[in-house]
Amino acid sequence: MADFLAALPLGKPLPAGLYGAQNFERVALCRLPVDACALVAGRDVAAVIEKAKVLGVDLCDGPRRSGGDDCALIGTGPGRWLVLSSASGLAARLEAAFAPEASTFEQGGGLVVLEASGPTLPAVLAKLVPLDLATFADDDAATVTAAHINLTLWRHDATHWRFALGRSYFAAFLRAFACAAAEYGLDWAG
Amino acid sequence: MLIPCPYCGVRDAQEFSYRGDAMPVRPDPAAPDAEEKFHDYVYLRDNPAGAFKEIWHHSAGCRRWVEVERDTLTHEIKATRFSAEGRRA
Amino acid sequence: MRYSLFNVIVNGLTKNLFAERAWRDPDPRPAYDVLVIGGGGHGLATAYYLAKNHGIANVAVLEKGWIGSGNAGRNTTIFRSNYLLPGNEPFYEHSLKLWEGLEQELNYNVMASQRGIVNLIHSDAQRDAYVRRGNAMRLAGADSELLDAAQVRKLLPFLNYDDARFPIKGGLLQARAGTARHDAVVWGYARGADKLGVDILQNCEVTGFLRGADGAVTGVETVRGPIRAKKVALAVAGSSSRLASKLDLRLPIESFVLQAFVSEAIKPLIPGVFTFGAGHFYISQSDKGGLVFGGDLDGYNSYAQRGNLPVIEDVMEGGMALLPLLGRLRLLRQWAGLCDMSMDGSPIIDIGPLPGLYLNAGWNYGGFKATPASGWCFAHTIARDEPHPLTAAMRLDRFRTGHVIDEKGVGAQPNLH
Amino acid sequence: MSRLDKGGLIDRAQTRRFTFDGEYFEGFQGDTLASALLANNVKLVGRSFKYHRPRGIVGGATEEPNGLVELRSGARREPNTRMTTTELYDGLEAFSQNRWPSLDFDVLAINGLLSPFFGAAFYYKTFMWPKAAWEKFYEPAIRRAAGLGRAALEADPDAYEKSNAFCDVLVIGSGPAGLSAALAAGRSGARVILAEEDFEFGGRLLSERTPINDAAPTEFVAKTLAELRALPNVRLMRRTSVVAIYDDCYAAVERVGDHLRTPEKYKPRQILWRIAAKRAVLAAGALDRPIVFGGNDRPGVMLAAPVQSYVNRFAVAPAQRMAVFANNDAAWTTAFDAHDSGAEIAMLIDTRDAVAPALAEAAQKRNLRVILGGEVFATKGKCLESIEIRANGHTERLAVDGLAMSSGFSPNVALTCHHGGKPVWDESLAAFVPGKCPPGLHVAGAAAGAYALSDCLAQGAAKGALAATEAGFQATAPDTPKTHDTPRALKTFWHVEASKGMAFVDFQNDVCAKDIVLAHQEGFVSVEHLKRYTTMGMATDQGKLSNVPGLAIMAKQRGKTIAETGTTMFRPPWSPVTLGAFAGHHRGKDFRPARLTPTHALAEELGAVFTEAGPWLRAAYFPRQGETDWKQSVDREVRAVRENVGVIDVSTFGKIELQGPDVGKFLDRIYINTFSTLPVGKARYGVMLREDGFVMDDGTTARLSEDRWIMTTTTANAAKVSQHLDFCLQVLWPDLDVRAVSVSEQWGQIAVAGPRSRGLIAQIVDDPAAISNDSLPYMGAVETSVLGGVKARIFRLSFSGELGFEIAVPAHEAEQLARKLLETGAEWDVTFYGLEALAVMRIEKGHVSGPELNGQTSAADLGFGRMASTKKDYIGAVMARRPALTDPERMGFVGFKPVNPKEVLRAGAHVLAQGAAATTANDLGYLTSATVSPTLGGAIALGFIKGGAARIGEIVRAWDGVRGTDIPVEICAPAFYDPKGERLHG
Repeated sequence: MADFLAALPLGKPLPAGLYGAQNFERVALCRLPVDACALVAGRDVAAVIEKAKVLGVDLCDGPRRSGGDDCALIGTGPGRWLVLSSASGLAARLEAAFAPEASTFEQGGGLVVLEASGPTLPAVLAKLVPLDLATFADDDAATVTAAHINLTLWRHDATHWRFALGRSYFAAFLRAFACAAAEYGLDWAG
Repeated sequence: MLIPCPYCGVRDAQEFSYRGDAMPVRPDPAAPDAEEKFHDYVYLRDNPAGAFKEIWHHSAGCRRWVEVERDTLTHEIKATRFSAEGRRA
Repeated sequence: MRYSLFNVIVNGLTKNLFAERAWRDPDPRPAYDVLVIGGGGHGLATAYYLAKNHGIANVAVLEKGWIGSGNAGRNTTIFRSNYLLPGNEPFYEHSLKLWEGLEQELNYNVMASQRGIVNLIHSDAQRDAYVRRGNAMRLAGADSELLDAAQVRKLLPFLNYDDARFPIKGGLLQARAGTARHDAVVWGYARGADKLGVDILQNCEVTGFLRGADGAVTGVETVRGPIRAKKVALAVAGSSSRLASKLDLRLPIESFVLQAFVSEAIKPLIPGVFTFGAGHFYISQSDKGGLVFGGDLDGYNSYAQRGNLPVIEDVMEGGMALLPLLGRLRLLRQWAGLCDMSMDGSPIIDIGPLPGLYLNAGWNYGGFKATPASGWCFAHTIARDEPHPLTAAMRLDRFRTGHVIDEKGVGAQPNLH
Repeated sequence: MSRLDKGGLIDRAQTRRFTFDGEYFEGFQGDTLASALLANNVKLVGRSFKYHRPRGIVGGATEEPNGLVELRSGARREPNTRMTTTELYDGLEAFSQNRWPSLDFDVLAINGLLSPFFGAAFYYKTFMWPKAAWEKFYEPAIRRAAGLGRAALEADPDAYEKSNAFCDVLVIGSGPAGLSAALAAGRSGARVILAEEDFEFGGRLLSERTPINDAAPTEFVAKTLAELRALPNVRLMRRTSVVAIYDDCYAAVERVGDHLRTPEKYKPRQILWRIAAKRAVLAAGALDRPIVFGGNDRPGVMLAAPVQSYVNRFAVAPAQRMAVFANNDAAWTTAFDAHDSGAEIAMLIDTRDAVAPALAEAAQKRNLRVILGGEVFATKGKCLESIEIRANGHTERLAVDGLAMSSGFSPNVALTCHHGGKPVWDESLAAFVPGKCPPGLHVAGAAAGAYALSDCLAQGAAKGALAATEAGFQATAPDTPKTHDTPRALKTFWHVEASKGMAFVDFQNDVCAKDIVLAHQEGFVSVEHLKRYTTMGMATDQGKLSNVPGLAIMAKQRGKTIAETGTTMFRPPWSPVTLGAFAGHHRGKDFRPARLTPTHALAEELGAVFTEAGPWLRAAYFPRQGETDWKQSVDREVRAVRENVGVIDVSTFGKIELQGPDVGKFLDRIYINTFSTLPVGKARYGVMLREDGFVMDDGTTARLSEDRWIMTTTTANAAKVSQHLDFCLQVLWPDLDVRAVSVSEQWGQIAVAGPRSRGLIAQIVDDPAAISNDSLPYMGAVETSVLGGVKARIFRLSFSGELGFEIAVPAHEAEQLARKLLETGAEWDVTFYGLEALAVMRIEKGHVSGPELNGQTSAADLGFGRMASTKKDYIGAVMARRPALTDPERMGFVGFKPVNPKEVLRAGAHVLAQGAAATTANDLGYLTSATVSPTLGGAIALGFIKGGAARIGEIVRAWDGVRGTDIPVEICAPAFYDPKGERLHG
């Protein structure tokens, strides 16, 4: 079989380690421990944006990340955001801040958030994501299909990209990512 | 084929699911000729070779139903907007 | 000139036997008994059987371009009768029986070759569904056979058995299914119809219809002038809506593009036809050696007669998943046909919906295999003004009554059939 | 050796060893397999398709119809590989193909002698008698004789990748026009991709000698490339063929590892590039064409432009003594270059009566013998030994072993046709030039019919600047470098009509001039008919050489111009592409991503056997030691649930959470039954229809609080239902305030079922009172916590028919929950069970599932008729009232059991009346699901029968012709086990 992952079982995520070429310019990938919720506005999106100001967030109703690490709101659709937070109690905070204009849906148990970096990352992402990522500014986000897997990605900063995807696809995504990164090498922190 | 999604920007048509003709409007189920109207609504389609309004679901993106004005001969897309029946003229 | 080995040899020696045209190139007459619009396989077969079975030879076939330029020339040449529902299966089985004698019927070698088709099975539920189908086929007098994984492996040893995402657990075989030379089918019916007196009018695009006072269809306008007829029959699958719109009719049909592909010629590899049950891929090998394969529709309305990359990738991914030796073979050519996708995935053969009009449409992606029976039954419908028993379920009003023939059970969503 | 002593772009310091048909040869780095074989005096390289005529190399690139080999061996064998595009590498193995027993002596060459009988399409006229002989005899023989090379019989061991690229300007081809275009666009700052099919940039500049800025053209190439390489916005891609133009997408294939013996480790063999370019410039050049004359296919007869290329680029004289036969000036340049390189040019035959004086002088200066108004009408030799020339009424035989022919150039317009545009005939060029192009595509240089070098440079620069400007950049065309042009005059000439021997139009498919005449006589005069009838243009060279001469001969037959005769369409791909490239990594186990349930790792530990359920991998059953058959394990699991307690991961169900004030109203319109009246803390089973009145899906929906609901869907329909809800909310009823989100990934759901299930759950629930029969009755739903603070939703539901609970916890906690159940349950003898046991139990209970929800059944068919509300509108309500859907004779959902309890029923059997013949007319129904019930101790089945439940008690037959069984069965109610549902309420 052609792909070097073929020998690995489908049924578990890749263990941490180095994969592919042992290049200096390899890509690094790690998993971020964050809580997540979906926030969905009712019919009055403006009211939701207004309420976000109370949290100190200039909320954008578009495919962008608003806010910071303690509460990052990433637009996934009109009046819809994926909200990530490194602090606990996210759902309650959102509920308190946005109800009833927007509803909160817990997603922290079902999402995996990954962060990738490295000098060859653009070439690796080009194999996975059919978007012109060179035109992305910091915080620009997209919900898109990569290697038949649906995910939301955004440019965290000049060198880091993040992905949020469903848990059930985690192992499959790692395989696809490792394949794409193989020629440069992958340092997977687990 | 690229479809300019009003929310996500230009995306490959592959990310969308197709429904077809955008023009049929769900009839009043209480109308006396409801069955005939529903027959037309469910089964009859404009199927022009040329300018066409159709709806697509951006199922792998923002999950919005999008109305697309597209030419079925050239695949050229003239305009897109979020779909909603009530708004149609 | 009758075709035979003897005559081929005589021709080789004297070099002038086949100097005659395979079919005439007449000018249109002002009126015919029947006009068949569409010089594809269905239209030509209809004309042939009108003359042959019903003695109606005052017939013209009107073709916009060259005969066989539509889907008859853009398909993957498979014939089979492995359908599920009673509205379909007996019809396709009749078609298969006609294929079995077509060379002799037409005195034309259409290279119908009963190489068999295997629908691969990848799960227990799929096996149950295929057994239901196989039994439906047998009830209609067709042949079907359930293969277990070992039997499939023996028949198709080169498939991916060891590294498959969706393992092969068996297959449903129809041994009498096969492939034919699609262009030869068109030419064979054209030659046959022509010999019986049918006029084949190429480059004769229909631009409009002549209507009687009661709205009845009484003829057509063409680029070669008006032509009157007692009966006008539409057999233009792929363009049915376009033509119907000239009569202000809306049909339960949308037009989609279906792509197909052929590889460079290689020595014999694939014995028959087989289909992937866990992806969109089917394949056979032509007599010339090219692998002929295809997959899913391009999923949106189109008249462009060309496809796009996502479906190609999907087909090739399916191909490589199933047949990983394909990797080093090369795609030589791709093409795309326009499919009349109907709302239940099954065809329409009917009288009407206007007086004087007869409709043969909605063949989805399965029209080629239906060619002989479609002509047979449509000719019957036109000649006798009543549906043929085999197409009694294929009427236009079935959507109104709910008697849909929905093999896949996906409802009124044509691109999913 | 035919290698010239000096010159060429080969690296003579790097020898490359290779074999052809087992014989050992040497070439140099920079050679193609074709140039290396020619350098080694190998003339005979292949056999033709039909007549198995000996053939030699004709062309220089993708147009090559003869020089096809099986490259490499074993699993990497690549049939039909063009020698002319194969880079030489050390250890290359090539084998000639379509010959037996050897290339030199091929038995099927006898077909050539039979050619009078084997004319175009003879097979349509014969092989019809006896009827059975076609499949038994004729066709197998034809198939064995047909085909070219042999496919590898093992899985392709190399990897392929796909990648995306974005640019403002894509330039296709790197000859003079392409380089100029890339420079013009690149200097403007536009993102530029320059794609070159060859392994060297430069196009024809590598093969010609016309100076640019008074220096060798290769210097211009080097200088331009240096500048392009220095521009960060320009990406140079060699070995990259742009093969197709789709909507908004150029497809290109980069051959990353084909010039190596095997691809580098971790690198793919090839990459499919999807290039999104705002604008593109097609600068793909033009190809030389043959003249149709008797014996024009003998090894040694080549196209003139490739000969020039072999001489100049590869330093190879393709023959010891050559003649040139042409109708145009360009071929004279070939003769001059060959002569100047030291090859012997014996004669220059031009069909024209006069040529430009400068050309004649140049020939005279070189002392070349020139025949004007002449034609070659015959050739001799297995490999070319002599040609026969006719001029001014005289004939002459000339001993040569090489002949360069040319009837002029065909611009490479194929890509311009990929959106349906038809090329346009240009009589002055005797060629098709681009017609309507795909949007955003400009054509420059020889591909547009501008053959002169200065025109190519100028047009490339102009089109490159135009493309960049249109893409939003300020671009100006760079100054055109100084050059001068060789003459390009031409006088149309296609076919030496009074020829001796077969005159080939399509070399590979052996289509001769006489075949076109025959096609015309028989009425196959449309270009497409001609092509299909004779197979002209259908070979692996895709008609690059044959189409125009073939059309010209047909046009003459018809007494029409070529413009009136028309052209065939060029469909993708431009040149043949490996299938592997289109698949990339998505093959084998990675064909589609596998979805894993939250407890997958635990199930693996427990030794589960997994099965593919759509994209999911699910535990089918958990064999224990000593169990030899899957049914033993499944029966044990069923018994455990029925008698004790079992645990299964049901996370794959679709879960959609709905919030907002209008959810109840919304659900009333989605489901056939009413939901708005559902109290908080309760769940209800619902059935939803498609708008056409047939069942779409079923599942339970629970009301967690006043305006928060959770809907479950079947695993298979999760995405479909979610999309349906989006449609209803966004398109049909945007006035409803409902916020719906898929939470399928969020909630790991573990079902615990069996008489002792409550006792087990009580061990893990933080507040055991929450699950008492009072606080959580059947169809109750409660939000609580488990495992000491893990948020949980517990539903009192059961698919198995036993007392049962479904515990939903955040998916990342589900494994912990399952482990705790296993651990705590040890003393309860808890059993993990799989999909198979679940399926058995649902059949015992008569619950409908995938096989019954097959899209062909109505709610009434499934026994849900009375559930449907008549007081409200819902999706599908109106169409479900159609006559066919309310016909009492419709097939309805029932159970079946064999009259003889020892018989086994299988799904897929049809139902026939006793004594009825097995015909479609007698078909009464079919079995959808069947099992041997460990609980009931015999076979049971579910299915449909005409008339439905009214026939309960009747004896009919389960007829399974496919499996060869015919079993009397009794029609019964579908609920075989605990029909009153008493166990649920325990």
